[in-house]
Amino acid sequence: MSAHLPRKSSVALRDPRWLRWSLLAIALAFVALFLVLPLLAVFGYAFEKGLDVWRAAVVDEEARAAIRLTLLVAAIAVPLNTVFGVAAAWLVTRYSFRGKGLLVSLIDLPFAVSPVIAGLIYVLLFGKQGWLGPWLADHDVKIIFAVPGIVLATTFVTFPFVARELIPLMQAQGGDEERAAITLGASGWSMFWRVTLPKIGWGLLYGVILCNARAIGEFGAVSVVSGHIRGLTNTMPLHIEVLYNEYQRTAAFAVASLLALFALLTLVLKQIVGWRMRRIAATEPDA
Amino acid sequence: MRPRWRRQALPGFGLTFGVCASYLFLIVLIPLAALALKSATLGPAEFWNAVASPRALASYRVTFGCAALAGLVNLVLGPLLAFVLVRYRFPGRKLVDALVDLPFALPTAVAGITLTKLYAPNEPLGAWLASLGWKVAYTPSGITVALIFVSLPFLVRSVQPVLEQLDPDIEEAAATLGAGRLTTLWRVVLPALWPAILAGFALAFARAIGEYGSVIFIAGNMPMVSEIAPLLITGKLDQHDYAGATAIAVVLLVTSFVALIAINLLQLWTVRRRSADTR
Amino acid sequence: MSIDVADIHYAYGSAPALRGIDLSIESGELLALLGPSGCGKTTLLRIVAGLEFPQRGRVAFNGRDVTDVSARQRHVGFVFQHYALFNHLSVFENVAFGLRVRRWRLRPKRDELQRKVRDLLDLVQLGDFAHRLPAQLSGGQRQRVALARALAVEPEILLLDEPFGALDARVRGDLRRWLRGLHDRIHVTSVFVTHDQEEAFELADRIAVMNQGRIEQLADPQTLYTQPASPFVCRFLGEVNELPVALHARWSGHDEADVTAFVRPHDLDFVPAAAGGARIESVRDLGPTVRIEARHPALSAPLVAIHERGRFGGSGLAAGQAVAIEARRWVLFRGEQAVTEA
Amino acid sequence: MRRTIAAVFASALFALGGLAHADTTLLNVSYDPTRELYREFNAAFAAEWKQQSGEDLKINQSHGGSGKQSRSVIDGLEADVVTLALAYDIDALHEHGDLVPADWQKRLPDNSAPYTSTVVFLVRKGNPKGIKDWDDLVKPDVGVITPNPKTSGGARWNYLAAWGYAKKKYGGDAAAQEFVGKLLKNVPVLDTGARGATTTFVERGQGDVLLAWENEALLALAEGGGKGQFEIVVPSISILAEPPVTVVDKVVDKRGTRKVAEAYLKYLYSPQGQEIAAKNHYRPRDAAVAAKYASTFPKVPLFTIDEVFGGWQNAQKTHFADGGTFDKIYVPGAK
Repeated sequence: MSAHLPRKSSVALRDPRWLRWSLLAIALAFVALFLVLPLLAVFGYAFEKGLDVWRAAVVDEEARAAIRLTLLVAAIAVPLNTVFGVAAAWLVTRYSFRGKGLLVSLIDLPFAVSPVIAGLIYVLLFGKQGWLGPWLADHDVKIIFAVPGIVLATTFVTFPFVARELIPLMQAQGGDEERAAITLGASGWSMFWRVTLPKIGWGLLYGVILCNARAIGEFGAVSVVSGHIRGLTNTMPLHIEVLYNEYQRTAAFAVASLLALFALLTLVLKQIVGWRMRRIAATEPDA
Repeated sequence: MRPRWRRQALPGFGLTFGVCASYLFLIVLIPLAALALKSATLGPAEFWNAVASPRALASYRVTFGCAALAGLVNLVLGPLLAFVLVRYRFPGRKLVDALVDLPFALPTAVAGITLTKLYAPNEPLGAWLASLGWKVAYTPSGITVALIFVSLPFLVRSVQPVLEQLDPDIEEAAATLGAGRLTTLWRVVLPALWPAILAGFALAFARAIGEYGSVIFIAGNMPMVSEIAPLLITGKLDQHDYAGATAIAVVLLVTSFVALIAINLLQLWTVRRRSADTR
Repeated sequence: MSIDVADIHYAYGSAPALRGIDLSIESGELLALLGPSGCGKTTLLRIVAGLEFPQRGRVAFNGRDVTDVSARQRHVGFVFQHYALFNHLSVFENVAFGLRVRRWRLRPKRDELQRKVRDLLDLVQLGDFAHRLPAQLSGGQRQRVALARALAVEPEILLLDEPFGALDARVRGDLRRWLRGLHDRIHVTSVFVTHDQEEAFELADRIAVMNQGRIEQLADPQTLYTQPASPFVCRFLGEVNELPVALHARWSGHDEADVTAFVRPHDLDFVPAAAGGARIESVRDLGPTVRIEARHPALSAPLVAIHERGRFGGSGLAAGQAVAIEARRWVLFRGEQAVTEA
Repeated sequence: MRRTIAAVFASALFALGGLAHADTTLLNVSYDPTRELYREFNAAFAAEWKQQSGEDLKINQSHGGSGKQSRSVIDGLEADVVTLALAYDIDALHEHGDLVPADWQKRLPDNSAPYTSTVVFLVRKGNPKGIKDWDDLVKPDVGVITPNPKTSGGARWNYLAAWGYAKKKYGGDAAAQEFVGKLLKNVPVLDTGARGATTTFVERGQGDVLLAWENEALLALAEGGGKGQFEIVVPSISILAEPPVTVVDKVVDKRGTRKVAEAYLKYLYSPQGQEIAAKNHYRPRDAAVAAKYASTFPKVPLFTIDEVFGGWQNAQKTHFADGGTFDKIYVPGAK
C-alpha cells in the first residue's frame, strides 16, 4: 500500500488562486445545499413546536414499538450478514475455484435490485398467493406481514455490505499471515481468531456499521412486506410515513430526527474506524 | 484416484463454501427465481403489454431520465468535490468529508420527507424557487433532486481513492512540459479519473433506478409525468396484478444488472490497462 | 530430514507451472532453487511446505510420504517473502505463536515458553526488541523475526521464499552471510528460493536451476558454473558470448556447423590482428576491471571481454582496432545438448 | 464491544417477547381516512368488551390505500375485520382467496356500511376561483386534486360522483365521459391514496379544489396543516359513499376470534359507535345520532352506485379495469 500524498510543497501542483477558490466555492455550495441543509432541516422541523412535542412523539407507544422492532430487525439481519460476509470474503479471496466470478456477481446482486422488488420477491414466495404461501398457512407460519418477513427483506437489502467491505481489504492483505499460522501448526479456528480476525477487525467493523445503518433505515422493501400494523409491524421509517400521512408532521420529523441522529452517529463511527484503518495501513510494512 | 488437486492449503473451504452457497440460495436465489417464474407465467404478448404500456414507458422515462440526470449532475460535481477534498486543505474539510456519506447513513424515508418539505412551494426555499418559475417538489425536478442526494456518495467515493493514489509525478511532468494548471487538470488528471468516474456513475445510476423511499414523497406520483417505475410496481401490486408488477420488476432488474455488469467490465478493463502500463 | 520430490506436476488453471519435477535434498543440506520469475520455483517450495497441492507427483520427508499431509501437520518452517508477520502481535508474541497454538498437552509451560522465545530472539540478535510491534522494525529485523518465528516450532525443514528479496543491497549481503553462519550452526535442512545467482552461489551447498517448470540442472555452484548442462543455465548464470562455428572452430577443435561455443567475458581475449574479422568498438574502464566490446559482422550482439586491470595494461587495445577472437575456456552446445569434450 | 452486543441481543429478545405476548388481539385492516375514527372507536370498544367479558382486548390497526389493503389481506395479512372504502375491495377477498362468502354484504344492516359519506369540494379560503358546483371543476384554469382511481377507493367514488352528475345533467354516458375527461385534464397530481391527495392539497398547496370525502374534508378543516384556510363547498348533487365492513371468516375461524370480531362490527351500529363515527365526520346511519349532528352534515341529494352504475362489479369493470374508460379518457400530462 503506497499512498502518494500530494506533495503540498510542489509548486507545480499548486492551482491558481482563482481556480482554487472557485472550485472550493462550488464544492462547498453543493455540500451546503444538498447535504447540510436537509440535515439541519430534519432537526429544525423536529423541534419546530418545541421540546415537549418532540418528546411526546418519541415516547409515544407506537413510536417505541417501532423503535423496538427496528432494533430487533437490525439485531437479527446484521449478525447474519456479518457471518455471511466474513465467510464469503474468505472464500472469494483465499481460494480459486470454478464459478467464483459468478459468486461475486451474486453477492453484488442485491445492490442492483430495487428495494420494492426485494419486497415483491418475498411476497411472491411467501404470500398467500405465492409458492410457499398455502403450505405456510397450513402450518401456521407467518412470514409476510410479520417480523420474519421484515427481517428477510432487510437481510436481502443489506446482504452485500459486509462482504463488499471485506473482499477488497482481504484481497489487498493477502493470505500469507494465515498460511504462516498454518505452517506454525495453528488449527483453522485458531488461525481465524488469532490472525484473521485481528487483521480484518476494523474493516469488519466498518462493514457492520454500514450494514447496520442501512438495515435500520430500509424503507421500500420493508414497506411492501410489513402490512403496516401499528405497534406491531411498523418500523421506524414506516412509522414516519404513517405520521407524515396523518398530519402529524412535527411528530414525523421528531422520529426522523432520531434516525438522523443515528445517521450522524454512524458517520462519526465510520470516520473513526476509517481513520484507524488508514493508520494501520500506513504502519504496515510495504508489500 | 483421489481428487487431490482440489485440496486447499488454507482451511475452511468447505465451511465457507457451504455457508455462502446455502445463504445465497435462501436469501437471494430462491426469491429471485420466484420472480423469474412469475414473470414467465405471462405469455410474450402479455409481458410486452405490461412492460410497454404507455404508462410503463412513461415511468421508465421518468425513472431512467431522472436517474441519468442526477448521475450527470453528480458526474460533474462529485469528482469536483472529491478533488477539493483530496487536494485542498480548508477548515472543516474532515467534516465535509464525513458528511459525504450522509445519504448512505440517513434512512431514505427521512431524506424523502425532509427534501419534500424543503422544496414544497409553501416553504421558503420551494416558494423562492417557484417564484423563479422552477417548481421542484412534485415534479420530475424533485425526483432528480432526491436522486442527486441519494447517489452523491457513489461518485465522490469512487473517485476519491484514485485521486489519492494518483502519482503527483505525472502532474509535475506535465508542468515541466509547459502545460498550464488547467490544461494539466483537464488532460492529465481527468483522463486518469475517467474509469473511476464511470464506475461511480454506473453504481449511482443502478442505485437511482431502484430508489423508492426518498423519491415517493417528493415525486407527486402523477402517472405519465412524475411516476417512477418502482411506484408503478407497487401500484400494480395494489391492483392484484402480480404478473404485471413482476414484468416491470424484470425490466428494472435487467437494466440495473446491465449497469452493474458494465461496472465490472470497466474495472476489469482498468485493471488490465493499468497492469499493462506498469509492465 | 531429507526431502524427496518425485514427478511433480502443477498447473494454475490451464497454465502449467511445474512439469515433472524430481528432486532429492539431503538432510542438513542448504539448497537453492534458482531461476527467472515465473519458472515455478516458488510453487515448488510451497508444494514442499504443503501450501499448494500438486496435480500429480509425490513429496516425501525422510522417505515418509507427506503428499496428502496438510501444511499444519508437515511441521516445516516457512519464511515468507514479505515475512507475513502478525502485525497486531509483538515480536515476542510472533515468535511464541507456534508454541501457543499447540494442543494443550504439547503446549510448553509459561517459563519454558519464555525461555525458548528469548533464546530464539537472542539467536537472531533481536533480544532487545521483544516488545516492539513489527511495524517498528527495519526490513532486516523483520526478516529475522520471521526466521525466529519459523524456527520456534523446531522444524526439521526450513523453507525460505526469496528471503532477501525485499531488502536493500547492503542489508541483503550482511544477512546472507549471517544466515549461512546460522545454518552451519543448526544444520536444519533448508531450501530457499531466489532469482539472484550471486545469492545462490554464496549461500547454497547445491543449486537447482529451474526454467519453465523444469529443473535444468542440479549441482554444486562450481559445477554449475564450469559445466552448465544447457545454454539456459549458461546464460542465466551471467554474461556470456555465444560464438558460431566460424568463430570458434580455430581454437575449439569442433567444426560441426550446429555447435555453438559459450565463452564468459573473463575467458575471452581480443588479439590485435589485421584480418581478425572483429573490430573493437569501445573500451571502458570499470575500476578493477576493463570492459572491451567488439563487433563482428557475423554477429548481431557485440562480443564482450572483461579483463582485470593488470592484464589489460599490456594488451594495448583501443577503439577501432581490428582484432582476432581467442578464448581460454569455453563450453560447447549443439542445440540444447552439451557437447562433451572427447 | 462484547457487552454492547449482548445488550443489543437482550433488548432484541425482550422486544420479541413483547411482541409475542398479548391477550386477545384483533386486527382491523382499514383504509386511509379512517385512522382517527378507529383510534377512538377501538379504545371505546376495548373498554366495552372488558366490561362484557372481562377480557383484555388489544386492537391493532393497519391503514393504507383501500385496494392495497385488500391485496395485503389476500396475501396473508391476518385481518380479523376489514373496514374498507368500497365493496369491490371486499369482493376481491371472496374472489382471490375465498376469505369471505359471496354474500358478505348481506350479513350486516345497511349493506354492511355502518356509516356513510359523500363527495364534497374543499377549496381555499374565500373560494378565490368561485367554485360552486361540478361544472366549475372543468373550467380551464382550475386545478383539481383527486387521487388515482386505479389505486384509491376514495378516488373511485370521486370519479363516479362526477360521472353520475354529468350523466344526470347532460343525459347519457357519452356526455358524462366527455365531462369527466375534461375534469381529469385539470388534475395536476394524481396521488395513490385519498390521504396523499389531501396532503397534496392542504400541505403542499397544490390545486384550487380537492375532491374529497366529506369526512376527510371536515378533518382537514379541523386538523389539517392550516386551520381556517379552507372552506367546504357542497355540490348540488353527489354520490352516497358506503364504506363497508366485514369479518374475515377464514381468519377469525382460524384464530378463534369470530365472537369478538362480530361484536366489534356490531358495536359500530350501536349509538356509541354511531356517535364516534359522527364525531369523526362520517354520516351516521342511526337516525337519532344523525339528528344530533344535522348541522355538520348538510342535506344533499345523493345517488347510489346501484342506481347509476348497476353495482360495484359493473362500475369496476367498465371504468377502472385495465383498458377501461378511465384508461381511455385519462391522458396525463396533456394540457
